[in-house]
Amino acid sequence: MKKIVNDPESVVQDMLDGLISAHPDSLQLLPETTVVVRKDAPITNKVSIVSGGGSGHEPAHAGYIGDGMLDAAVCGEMFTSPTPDQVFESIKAVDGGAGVFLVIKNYTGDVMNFEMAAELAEAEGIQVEKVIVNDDVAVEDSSFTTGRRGIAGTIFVHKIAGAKAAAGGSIEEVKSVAEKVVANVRSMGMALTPCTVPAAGKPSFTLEENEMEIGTGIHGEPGIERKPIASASAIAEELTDKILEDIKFNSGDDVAVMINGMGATPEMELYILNKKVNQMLTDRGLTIHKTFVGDYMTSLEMAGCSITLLKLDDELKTLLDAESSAPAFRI
Amino acid sequence: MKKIVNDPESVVQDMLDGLISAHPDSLQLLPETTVVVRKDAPITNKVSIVSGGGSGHEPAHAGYIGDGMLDAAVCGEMFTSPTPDQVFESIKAVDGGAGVFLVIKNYTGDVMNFEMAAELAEAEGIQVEKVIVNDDVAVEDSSFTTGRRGIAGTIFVHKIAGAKAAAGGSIEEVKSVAEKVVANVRSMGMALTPCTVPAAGKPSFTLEENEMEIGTGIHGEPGIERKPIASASAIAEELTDKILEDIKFNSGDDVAVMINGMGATPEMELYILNKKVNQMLTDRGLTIHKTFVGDYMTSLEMAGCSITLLKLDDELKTLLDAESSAPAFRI
Amino acid sequence: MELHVQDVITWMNKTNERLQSNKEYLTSLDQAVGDGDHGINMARGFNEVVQKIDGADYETVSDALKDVAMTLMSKVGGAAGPLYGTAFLKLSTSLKGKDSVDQESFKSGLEEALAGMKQRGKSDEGEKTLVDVWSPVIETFTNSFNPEDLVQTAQTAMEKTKDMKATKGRASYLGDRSIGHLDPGSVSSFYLFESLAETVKGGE
Amino acid sequence: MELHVQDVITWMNKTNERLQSNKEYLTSLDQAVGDGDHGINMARGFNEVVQKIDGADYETVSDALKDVAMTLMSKVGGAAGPLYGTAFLKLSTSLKGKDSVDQESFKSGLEEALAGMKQRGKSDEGEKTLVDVWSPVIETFTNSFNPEDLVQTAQTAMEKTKDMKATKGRASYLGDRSIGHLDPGSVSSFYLFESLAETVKGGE
Ligand SMILES: Nc1ncnc2c1ncn2[C@@H]1O[C@H](COP(=O)(O)OP(=O)(O)O)[C@@H](O)[C@H]1O
Ligand SMILES: Nc1ncnc2c1ncn2[C@@H]1O[C@H](COP(=O)(O)OP(=O)(O)O)[C@@H](O)[C@H]1O
Ligand SMILES: [Mg+2]
Ligand SMILES: [Mg+2]
Ligand SMILES: [Mg+2]
Ligand SMILES: [Mg+2]
Repeated sequence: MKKIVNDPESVVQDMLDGLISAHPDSLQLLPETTVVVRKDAPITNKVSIVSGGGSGHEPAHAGYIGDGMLDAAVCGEMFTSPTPDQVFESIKAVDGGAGVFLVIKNYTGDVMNFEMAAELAEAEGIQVEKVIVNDDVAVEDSSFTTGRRGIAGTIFVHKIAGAKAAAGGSIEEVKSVAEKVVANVRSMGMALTPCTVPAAGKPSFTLEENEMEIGTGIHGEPGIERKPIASASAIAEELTDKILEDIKFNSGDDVAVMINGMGATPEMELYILNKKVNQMLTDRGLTIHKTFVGDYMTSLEMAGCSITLLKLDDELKTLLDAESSAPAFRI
Repeated sequence: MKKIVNDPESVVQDMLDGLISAHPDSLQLLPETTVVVRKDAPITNKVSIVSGGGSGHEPAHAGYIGDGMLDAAVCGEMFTSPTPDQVFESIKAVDGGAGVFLVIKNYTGDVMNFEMAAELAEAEGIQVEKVIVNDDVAVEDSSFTTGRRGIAGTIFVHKIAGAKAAAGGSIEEVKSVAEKVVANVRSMGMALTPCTVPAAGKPSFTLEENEMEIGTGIHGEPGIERKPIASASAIAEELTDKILEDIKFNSGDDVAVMINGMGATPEMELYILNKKVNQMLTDRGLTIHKTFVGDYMTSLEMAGCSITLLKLDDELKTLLDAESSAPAFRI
Repeated sequence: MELHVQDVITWMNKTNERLQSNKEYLTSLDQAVGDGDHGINMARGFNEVVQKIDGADYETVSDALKDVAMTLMSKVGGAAGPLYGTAFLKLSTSLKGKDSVDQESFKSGLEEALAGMKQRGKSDEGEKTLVDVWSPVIETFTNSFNPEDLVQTAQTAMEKTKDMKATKGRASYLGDRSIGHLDPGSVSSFYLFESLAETVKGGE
Repeated sequence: MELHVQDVITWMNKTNERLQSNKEYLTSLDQAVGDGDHGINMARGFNEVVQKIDGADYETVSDALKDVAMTLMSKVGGAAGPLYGTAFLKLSTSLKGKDSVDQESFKSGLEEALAGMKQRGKSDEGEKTLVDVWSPVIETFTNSFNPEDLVQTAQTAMEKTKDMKATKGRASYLGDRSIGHLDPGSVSSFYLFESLAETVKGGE
């Protein structure tokens, strides 16, 4: 394990201390928690947006705190959903009277912990609504399973729900536009190498020197297929095709694209992927409204990528383009 | 070699195509070159800022093109300084009549190629000035050597020279403030793993599983010492101390900090480093004006980091804080 | 069988010991079908439980179990945290007011715990989760209760999860490929019941 | 010795062949003391040179060498590009107008080439660069010139760089640790002169 850490048991706390000291004017850590909250919270009469999950996906989620995006990020232990009391603290800290909206990635632990926190908050008279993001088409979506996972598409939910709230939207309006994003966003990822949780000390899986895995989750959950490393174009094609099988795009549709790095993939490779994705979408007659290339939802030092497509209507376009001061998603 | 590429020989061209298709409204590629230029160039009567160097350091340098920062980035082959004709093309494309300012990192190849381009431009009557960035304290600075290398501190030169030019500064004023940055900026890096140039197919060096190297360059140039991996705090201390030996800070001085990832280092580790750096500087009575944590000057998929400190006066503070629309350095 | 406050403390201590020494084993089970944190999370949580209740003064078994519940809820996280937290909270509520606990009241407490977990996890028997250990284990708390039976039942149930296909939790992403792996949560639940059996036996 | 346009083309072809087959070797030399691109850059550059001049029609040796210079300048990059580019440009300028070239005029051309490289690289003999090959090689172009001498001198000079300490170029960052490694640029220069010797020999 080659890592720049101190005590593997305290990586989350150390990271958060370093984060706050890098952004002392905009971020604060709630005392005795791992909850990062915008410094000027609560904002009276604005719906507040809270997200979070296990740590190890940086800049998700604390990097998305800012005007027009999140009000708080609840940071769990490494790859471990945060506990209800922490989520509850975040809700109390950001509630400005207009209610708190939770963006939850579809993992059993996240859903349970956030729901328990919502129950605690409602018991104290705070209005809470939520959306569950499930954009990962690598996983089958059926009523007999836990359904698709939430991965990089979550960033678009943060952005658009955040913009709606910043524009004065009610909690119902925020919920409704967030659900629209979830209905229209799909992602799929792949890995070239695994990653190592510091306290575990060894990689979550192994891949041969010439192997890649298609469909790997952002916590190193096994994917759907292992095979020899293909070219960037073939990878772009496989991931994009799988997304396009799942959600119908028509010629003329507007789309936002995210080419996300899993942590150790050079930006160069992400742009090489984007070349192909861009060609594929353009060939289908789609209008690419905006493209985001970078590390948005990572898996520690995993090498690999995910591709996300979001189908846009006029409302989503306006909200996606709205200003955001979040360090990891400045618009 | 685990990489998401097509033909290893065409990675730079493929990357640039993907970059332009991600930023079609703000960037353009000069025909038949690897020169990226802002779409609205040339800007009449503004001094234009050009930087560049070998590829493999993304987001350097094309990610720093934008209002208030660079006008063009000349992208060489992998880790290979671009040729004079390419630099010359960039100069011609951005010159708006107020002259062109070149930001050159101190490598023999970069200096020679950019100087030859400057000669070509001057022969055509374009006013060209330059600064040579040499912030890397891992290398001895003496008149018998090629001197210190230019690494992540270069981004501060881009930012501040770019802000001066955007504010209407003359080419002499831009040069003078750029020289002030160079005089006040110092960096030092380290590596946990090497990186592999796609066309070379094998890593530039090897490190044992428990080894790190202090002082490694951004092209995998050997550093000054190999030893067992130390804690994040010890690494932060070693790099920061080396910088502080080289440039004198007094209690009360203002400083900008950059904790730069080499490509494969999770943001989590960079923030853990920042915690310690922040403590050290605060303990010395320094005022941390701004902290930048992220991948700014990378070395493909190398794992490791560099730390940069820039001593600020009022002029530098104002220029550092000025707006920038560059995707990799939005302010 | 009769359970007193001190037994709860012993039970938790024994569970914690098993979790600490099997932390890496649980983590590697979770690496195979999940995200590799189950050992780390359970070890952290039960370490906190022991810190909290060992040496503390409780009036009733229910009070002690409530602290166990709240600690697990706030220190484990992931899927296991709310599930174990809910289980102990329901168990505590069900035993409220009782100074000591016999197998009958313990059994109905476990039934409420199981119902709570199922509701929280939207899960049922046969989905390759800790439910598949809790459910048969409860049936051993009859008048003829004996600790060996409890261990045997828990162990068999835990081992049976190996051949199941996961339809809940992170392992469900694997579909058929989850078959052949033990469910990490069932293994940690086995440690819990094995420790309970040992506690009860020692106390007899 | 007499050099015609066709000899220049043959020379470049032979150099290119050596560079292509030693691309990985040069790269590994540069990985040891630099950034590992010298083989890749030289192979790319001379491949372009051959594309450009092979089969082309030139009036004079100088014209052919000018195209070599411009191609190297715009296709090699790094430190080697401007250095080799400058060398061939100076050589071309010095031989301007001559239909064929004897050892005397070639020698003064090489002297100007070397001076140009030294000026461009702010470097001198003894700094562990290609200058350390060019400088002694030039001395072999006397009236008693013979190709074996040229190869021998170039090879010895190239091998001598191994024991030198680099004070210019990327290898200088290594200081004393540069000792014990061949200078990549000197090895590529050796290939260049070895190819020239072969060309001249074949043409005699
Ligand atoms: N929906 C569910 N119902 C019941 N038990 C579940 C459910 N989901 C997961 N589990 C149990 O939780 C265990 C995983 O716990 P843990 O690794 O701590 O959580 P996570 O999957 O969030 O990392 C599984 O082995 C399984 O026994
Ligand atoms: N200042 C200099 N003067 C003369 N030759 C130099 C100088 N700097 C470097 N060289 C030569 O260039 C070679 C390296 O070329 P190359 O690897 O292509 O460039 P880079 O170092 O930019 O990657 C060295 O081996 C050396 O022979
Ligand atoms: Mg987990
Ligand atoms: Mg180079
Ligand atoms: Mg787990
Ligand atoms: Mg080189």
